[in-house]
Amino acid sequence: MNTFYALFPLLIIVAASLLVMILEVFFKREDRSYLAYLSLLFLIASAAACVKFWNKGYSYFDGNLSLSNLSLFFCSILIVATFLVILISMKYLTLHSANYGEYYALLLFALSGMIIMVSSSDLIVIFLGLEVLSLSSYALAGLRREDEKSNEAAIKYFLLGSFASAFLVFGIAFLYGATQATAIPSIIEGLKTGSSIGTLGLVGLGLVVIGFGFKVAVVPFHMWTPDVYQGAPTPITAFFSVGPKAVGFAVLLRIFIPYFQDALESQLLFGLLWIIAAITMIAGNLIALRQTNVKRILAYSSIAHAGYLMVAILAKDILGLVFYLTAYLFMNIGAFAAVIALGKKDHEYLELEDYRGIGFRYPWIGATFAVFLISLAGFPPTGGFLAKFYVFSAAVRQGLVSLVIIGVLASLVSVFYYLRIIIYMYMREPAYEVDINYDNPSLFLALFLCLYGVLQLGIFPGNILVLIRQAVAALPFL
Amino acid sequence: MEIPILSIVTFLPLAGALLFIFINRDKENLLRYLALFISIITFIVSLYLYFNFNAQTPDPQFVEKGPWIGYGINYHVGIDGISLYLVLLTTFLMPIVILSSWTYIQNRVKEYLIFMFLLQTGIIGVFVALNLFLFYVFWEAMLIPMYFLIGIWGGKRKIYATVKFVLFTMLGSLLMLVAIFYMYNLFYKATGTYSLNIFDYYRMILNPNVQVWLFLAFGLAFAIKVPMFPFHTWLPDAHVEAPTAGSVVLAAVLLKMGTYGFLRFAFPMFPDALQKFLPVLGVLCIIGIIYGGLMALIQKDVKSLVAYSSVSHMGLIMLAIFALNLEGIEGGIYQMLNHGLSTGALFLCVGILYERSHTRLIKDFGGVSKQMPIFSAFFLVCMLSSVGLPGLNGFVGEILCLFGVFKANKVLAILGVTTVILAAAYLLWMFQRVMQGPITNDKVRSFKDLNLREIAYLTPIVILMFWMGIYPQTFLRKMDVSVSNLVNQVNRKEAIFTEAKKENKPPVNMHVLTENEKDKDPIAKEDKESQ
Amino acid sequence: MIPLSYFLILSIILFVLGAIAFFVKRDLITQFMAIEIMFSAANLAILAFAKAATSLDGQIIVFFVITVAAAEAAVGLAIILLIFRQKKTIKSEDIKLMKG
Amino acid sequence: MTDYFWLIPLIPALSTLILVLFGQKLPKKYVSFQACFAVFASFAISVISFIGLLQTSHEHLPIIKNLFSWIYAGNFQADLALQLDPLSSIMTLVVTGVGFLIHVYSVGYMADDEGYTRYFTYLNLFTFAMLILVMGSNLVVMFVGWEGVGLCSYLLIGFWFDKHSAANAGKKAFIVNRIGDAAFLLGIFFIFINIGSGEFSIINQAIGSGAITQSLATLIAILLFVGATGKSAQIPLYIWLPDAMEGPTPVSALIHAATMVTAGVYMVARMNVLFTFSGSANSVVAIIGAVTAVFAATMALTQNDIKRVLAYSTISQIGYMFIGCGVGAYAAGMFHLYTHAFFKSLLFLAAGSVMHALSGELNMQKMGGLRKYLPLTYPTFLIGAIAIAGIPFLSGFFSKDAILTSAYANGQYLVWALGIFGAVLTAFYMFRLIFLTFFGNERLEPAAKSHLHESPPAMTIPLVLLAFFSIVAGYVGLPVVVGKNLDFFGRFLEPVIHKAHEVHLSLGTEWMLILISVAVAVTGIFIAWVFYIKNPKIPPNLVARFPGLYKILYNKYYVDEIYNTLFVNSTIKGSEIVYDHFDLKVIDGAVNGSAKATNFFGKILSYFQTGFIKDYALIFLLGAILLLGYLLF
Amino acid sequence: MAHFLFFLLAIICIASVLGMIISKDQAYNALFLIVAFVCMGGLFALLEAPFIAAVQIIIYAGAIMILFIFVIMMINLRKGVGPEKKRWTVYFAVVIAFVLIAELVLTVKGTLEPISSAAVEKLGNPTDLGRLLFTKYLYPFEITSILIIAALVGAIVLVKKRDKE
Repeated sequence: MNTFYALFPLLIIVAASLLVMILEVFFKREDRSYLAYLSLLFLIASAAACVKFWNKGYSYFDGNLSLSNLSLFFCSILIVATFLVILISMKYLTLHSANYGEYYALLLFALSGMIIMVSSSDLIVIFLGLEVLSLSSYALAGLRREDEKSNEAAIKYFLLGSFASAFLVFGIAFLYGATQATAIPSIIEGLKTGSSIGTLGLVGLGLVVIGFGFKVAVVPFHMWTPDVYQGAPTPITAFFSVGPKAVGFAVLLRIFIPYFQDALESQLLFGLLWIIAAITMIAGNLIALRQTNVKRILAYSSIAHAGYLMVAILAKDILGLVFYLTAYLFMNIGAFAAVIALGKKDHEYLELEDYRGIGFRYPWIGATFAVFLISLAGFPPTGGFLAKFYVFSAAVRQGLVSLVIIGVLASLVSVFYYLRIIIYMYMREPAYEVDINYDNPSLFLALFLCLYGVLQLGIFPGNILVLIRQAVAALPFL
Repeated sequence: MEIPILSIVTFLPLAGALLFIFINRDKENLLRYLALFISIITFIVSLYLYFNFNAQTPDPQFVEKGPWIGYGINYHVGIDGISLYLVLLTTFLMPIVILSSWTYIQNRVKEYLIFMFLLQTGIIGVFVALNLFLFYVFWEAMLIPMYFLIGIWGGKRKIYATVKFVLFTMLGSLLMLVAIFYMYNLFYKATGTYSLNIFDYYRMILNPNVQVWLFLAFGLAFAIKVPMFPFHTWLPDAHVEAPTAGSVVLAAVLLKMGTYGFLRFAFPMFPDALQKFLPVLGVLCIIGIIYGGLMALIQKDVKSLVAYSSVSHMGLIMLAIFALNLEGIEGGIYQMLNHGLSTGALFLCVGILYERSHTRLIKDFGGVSKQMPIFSAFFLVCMLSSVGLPGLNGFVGEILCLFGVFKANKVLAILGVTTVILAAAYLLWMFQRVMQGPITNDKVRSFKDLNLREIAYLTPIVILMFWMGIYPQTFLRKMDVSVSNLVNQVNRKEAIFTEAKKENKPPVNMHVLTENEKDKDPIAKEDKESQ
Repeated sequence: MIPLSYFLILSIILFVLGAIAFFVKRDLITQFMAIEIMFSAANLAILAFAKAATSLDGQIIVFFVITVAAAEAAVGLAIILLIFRQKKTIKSEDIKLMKG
Repeated sequence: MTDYFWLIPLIPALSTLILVLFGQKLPKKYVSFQACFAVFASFAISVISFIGLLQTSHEHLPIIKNLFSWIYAGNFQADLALQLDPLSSIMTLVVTGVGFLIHVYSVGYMADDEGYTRYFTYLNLFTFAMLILVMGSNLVVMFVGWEGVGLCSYLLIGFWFDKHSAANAGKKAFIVNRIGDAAFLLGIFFIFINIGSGEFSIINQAIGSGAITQSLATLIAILLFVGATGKSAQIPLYIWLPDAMEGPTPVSALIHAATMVTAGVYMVARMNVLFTFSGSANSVVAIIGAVTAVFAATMALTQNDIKRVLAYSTISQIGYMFIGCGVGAYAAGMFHLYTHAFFKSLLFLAAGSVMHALSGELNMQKMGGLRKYLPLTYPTFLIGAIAIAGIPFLSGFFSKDAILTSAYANGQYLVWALGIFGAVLTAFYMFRLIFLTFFGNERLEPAAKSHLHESPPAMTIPLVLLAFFSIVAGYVGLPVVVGKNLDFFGRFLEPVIHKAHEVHLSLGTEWMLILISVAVAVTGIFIAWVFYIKNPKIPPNLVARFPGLYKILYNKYYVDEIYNTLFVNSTIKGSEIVYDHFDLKVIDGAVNGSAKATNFFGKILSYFQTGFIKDYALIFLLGAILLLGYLLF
Repeated sequence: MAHFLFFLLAIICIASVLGMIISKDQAYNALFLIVAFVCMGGLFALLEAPFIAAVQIIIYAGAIMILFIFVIMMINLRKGVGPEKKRWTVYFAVVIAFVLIAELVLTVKGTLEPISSAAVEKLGNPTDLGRLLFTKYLYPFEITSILIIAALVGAIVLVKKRDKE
């Protein structure tokens, strides 16, 4: 197949973002939702392109672009995530006077960055993709320009993100020095066969962990998360909580799962990730207990979930990791969608107090939100439960019993704050009126899709699992 | 292909709940009647199980097995003599519970009924599941509706109570989940295939040290659910705050999930560890019996009194099943049903009082019998059933339980027999203070006696109490084979261990019988023959 | 010949100094500058390694990193400008609306 | 003729059922008719069965009717089976006979009560339970009746439940009984474990063939006897019976005098093989019985409440029955049970009649001189008193004498002496009662006096009948001194009561014993006469002289108070302390504490989340340092 | 000679970074930074990467820093903002600096000496570099275009003046 075609999933997205930017000029403000439809259309096209390459296993540019099933699956879920984010943004943007056409463009750029990252195994390409993602993200975080919180989110994200990037680059430098390579397989090979310089490679990997640890928000590199999540426009928060996390773990997966297979020095890094996973699960959940802002709660929850995902890495359980990410995508975007649904012109209801009695006043939103929270908490029969089931069972298989016990206890703590939102929604009498903008069909479509996803993944995940198994079968990663 | 009767029983309520979503919330009476109708239909369907149950075989019946997620996670349900009655108890109580909340629940009727149905599906699912994954799914899923039931329709401290209930229960079940993972993995390592089928797990013979941990994990989950002392403190809170129907279901069925769990999972899977822990467990049960009774004695709130009485009663049930003999376990199961009926009925009675007075404090009552003679009669019967008066159901269970315990350990039985005294003391005293004596509170004078609806839902319970007390054969005979099979299973596995210890074999990490070995092994052999 | 480890140590010192500068400086612009130093320090290390490996790849990497740094500068400065417009300050301590 | 004996308990049961279901809608007259008729029918069948039994040869005994398999689980197997043998036959006769009379009496006594239907329902239920108790062919069925009568006792004591004291007394009775029942249950378990069955016939056989050791037998027997002390109000569990007088008087007569409280005696007699085999258990029974007989009698001395006097008297008399059983003379014990049923229910009913006449007055000090107002009650009451006092030719004399003679014959001289002492006291307090009530000055309240009237025929006819039986009932078991084979009663029971060893006393000794007991009875009466007729100043003087003793006796040795502090209050107080300080603070505190601790850690961790970029960078750097340090070292 | 150059540049570089840390004025900071970047360019050249050195000076010291200075001028704070003076911050900074440097130095200690001798003269040939960029590194090179557009769009979105609606 022609190399050009191989670029299609990516190119379609990039083309879409360029087109959106150009067309923005020609559309009146109130017509800008057409840009969204256009983006959605292109996303579908891109997804279709991904499907086209399924089970083919192409690799181009010396492996810089690999269309393995795993990459394609990641691409697909990222496209789905973006799709959902666009759905939940459409009304939000007009309500919060941020209806810029560039929004969609940036979102699509971010997506393209992620696609670049997941479909490559070269650290340079990954780094570039990461920067495409990051730069778009910084801008997206600050998109509500009149909102000081949004500004602060942007600057915090930007400064700390760049700071972390510097560490990542330094790490890449060390890895390059140790193995003379930037392609992950070669690096791993070098580290495994011992032809590299031991400590250098090790510390290089450590620095890479810092870099990506920041992106996926693991403790102690998580500090930006709550603030940025809180400040950024809510659809963007939804996007942040899913997209960067997914790609971050996609990269960590490419690095560490083969590395852990039987590398000599792996024990040390294994222990490191073990600790990170443990404290991430603990700290994320503990701090979340104290929060009263729903977005912050979800932010800390996403930190905690990073911990669970880290367990999947340690368990060398790609299936579980991918499934977890898929389920997490639906439940988290769903939860944010519900938060967005409870908003009106220039105002969002974000404090727990606002949620009093919501469950009965807006039964559909309340019920779906409750389902997402229950799924996040890991109750069956939702996707969240099955995801945890896979990850933790795989971890036990790898003998990580104590880590799993920490994990389940931490998730016990998490139950408290997830249910707390439900308490406010259903079990407290409202203190004041909460009126919302109900005219938001695309959002409700997103809510429905997420609900469907969560339940489908929880009850009849068979088809998805087949796909994921196919994706995983194409190992090692190219 | 037969009719998937078990699935129908399990999911009919769920279908009802889904149906309810699409009914307008304002049509409250339609909702109520429909709910009643569905629950009665479910009960009738579940009766089919009883009448077609083959008491001659220990194998699970009405088995349905279908692929689900794969890798051992299958849809696999069936019932045997142990679970049969628990399913029936659930379906039996549901119409009653719905009737009992006919006027009690005035707002958010729709949601209430939906959660009730979800709860029912969850509970039945727990009892019929034969796949550990499926079991766990139902086990956890059922928490959610209960959470809402207490949290939305509960009393003043409902939120505290419901959060405590959920977190406490989850603490145990999550650790159990880890144990399930562990076994899942062990099985895979030993056989190369994935399975979560409990019958496969029954065949596993685990290293004793491993067993200890697994048993602790499973045991904790079940002990919290039961609840055994000292894990009982969630119960009074949950009971006091829950709406009547919630308390009824909680006491009648939910607590049984713990005891059922011990019987179905902890016993046959970890017999060796069980033996190790028996002394501790026995002591805990005894403490639970006496402690629960003493605490019940001094409660000021009727519901909390009944809740502590549950602690005491469940202690006896646990003690009985820990006796590990036919009498004890049959008695334990029988007593589970009894406790379900009598405590459930007591909660219904308290609910009736509450609906009239909006208080549950004992001191606010007194002399109610004068105003409500019919109610008094019902209350009396329910109380006596709980006390274990011969002729009523409680006696049969209690005497079998105590006998089983006695057979196993005389000291424990002698201590356990105090339940006979304590139960009488706290319940009669409560009855005296609430129902008898002069009327001190003017509110009581305005109490109306039971209406037809209330009589209608109490009557079946009372009839069943008498039936179970007078002719227990109806119920006992269908559990014989299953229970004796269970006892044998535990003992045989135990024997294998002692053998291994005697021969000084190196401790096997795990031993799963391959097809060839099955012929040599007594358990597998019998399994084959019985098929 | 200068031993390459000299370069490496220099790069490390610069990197750490950049990081420290990020930590101790109190205005957003200088903090951002500190990050740029860190990137450059990394570049220095890469080039040193590239020299050691006698490979051009390292230089290409550095090329990309510089591009990234430039792009970051654009966005970063835009954000700082935005902050200044909104809050009339670029003091790092004034960024404090969200915490806990 | 014995084919339908199993209907005996079922008829009252059926009647109960009908009354429960439809009672509220049926007319009063019908209710009483049905209730009485049911018991009468049972009585008729009892009589027929009794006659049939007389014609049945010993080998065919007991006649067992297995209704259905009841509780079957593993080794625990109990059928719902009834049996007819001489012992149960006598009991059915007593229960249904006396019961019938009391039913009839109640028609008059309870005529104006609003709980009329409920009353008869309970009464029928009681009859049913009692019949189950006596007819059960195994321990478990017996236990059913045992608890069933306890329930009825509870219900009937607390019949006027809106009175605090009544409700309290009912509860107390039930709980105290339950203590005994718990032991009884354990006894049953021991038997099941060691013998494998609860059927009386099998137990007897097994003990005969040496299935259990003697010490085990003692243990079992003692456990069963503890049950009996509860039901039959013996030391230490007698305390409920005096309070039980809160119930309607016919109930006291039927349940707390004639039938239920004697269930313990019946049970011991039923298990006589076991008790005899044990030996030491028998001694315990005898001693407890003797001590109770005297102890209760002393308490009766100072009471002013008619019914309480009678209650203590009942306790005391049951003590005699146990003496009989304890010394191996089960037949004598049963004989006393049988005669006691008549005269004690007579006394109660007569007392009820007095109360009825005085609109519920119970205090003897407020009576006096009632002789002339109650022409029928007085003589019948007197007959009862004479019978219980042990004056020859009335029933009480024969039975009590049989017991004391056996005690003496068995060498239990201490027991015998206590019995004799008790007899003095019995005679004294009974005639104190008579004298205070029917003789002397009228000390009536004016209001009571205006309504003074003799009771209606429904009440007096049973009185007369019972008086008749109180006189003649003893003649079925004449002592040896009168003639060799005149102890029909004892011989009738022979198939059930296996005599272990028979000691024959010389006729002279027998006569001497009889004379002694007659003498003490007369002495007792005489003292009472002196105290309350001849010189009424003596009692107050004595009280003044021995205030401490009087106080102790008057307050019943403070046993209730001691029990209350020792068991009841300390339990409640202790439980409250445990609840407040352990359940809430320690256990629940641990639960809530762990939640709080979790929250606290969350709080600490969230302090790091200052919101300042600088601090975030610091944490980041520290994290990096630690991470690299971990990798390097 | 090379040694001397290296140390000269290194010292200037470090000194200017330190100067940046200590100084208050942002304009000075920017100037310090330019000096540092220029020195770094020199060091790149020492590492036989002339093209990169040029790029470094042109883009970094030139373009990027101009951008910085523009912004500084736009903001034009009257009072500069010095480094954090709280004592614990300083201590922390010093300690962290030393520990981090120690750790990283420990990592690279002795790693490169063995291979450093085999230096090739023609390493930094821009032609080769260009060829490489458009063959082996074509894909990342193209990605940089996306990167730059994205950055562009982002920057514009954030600062473009818009008509309020």
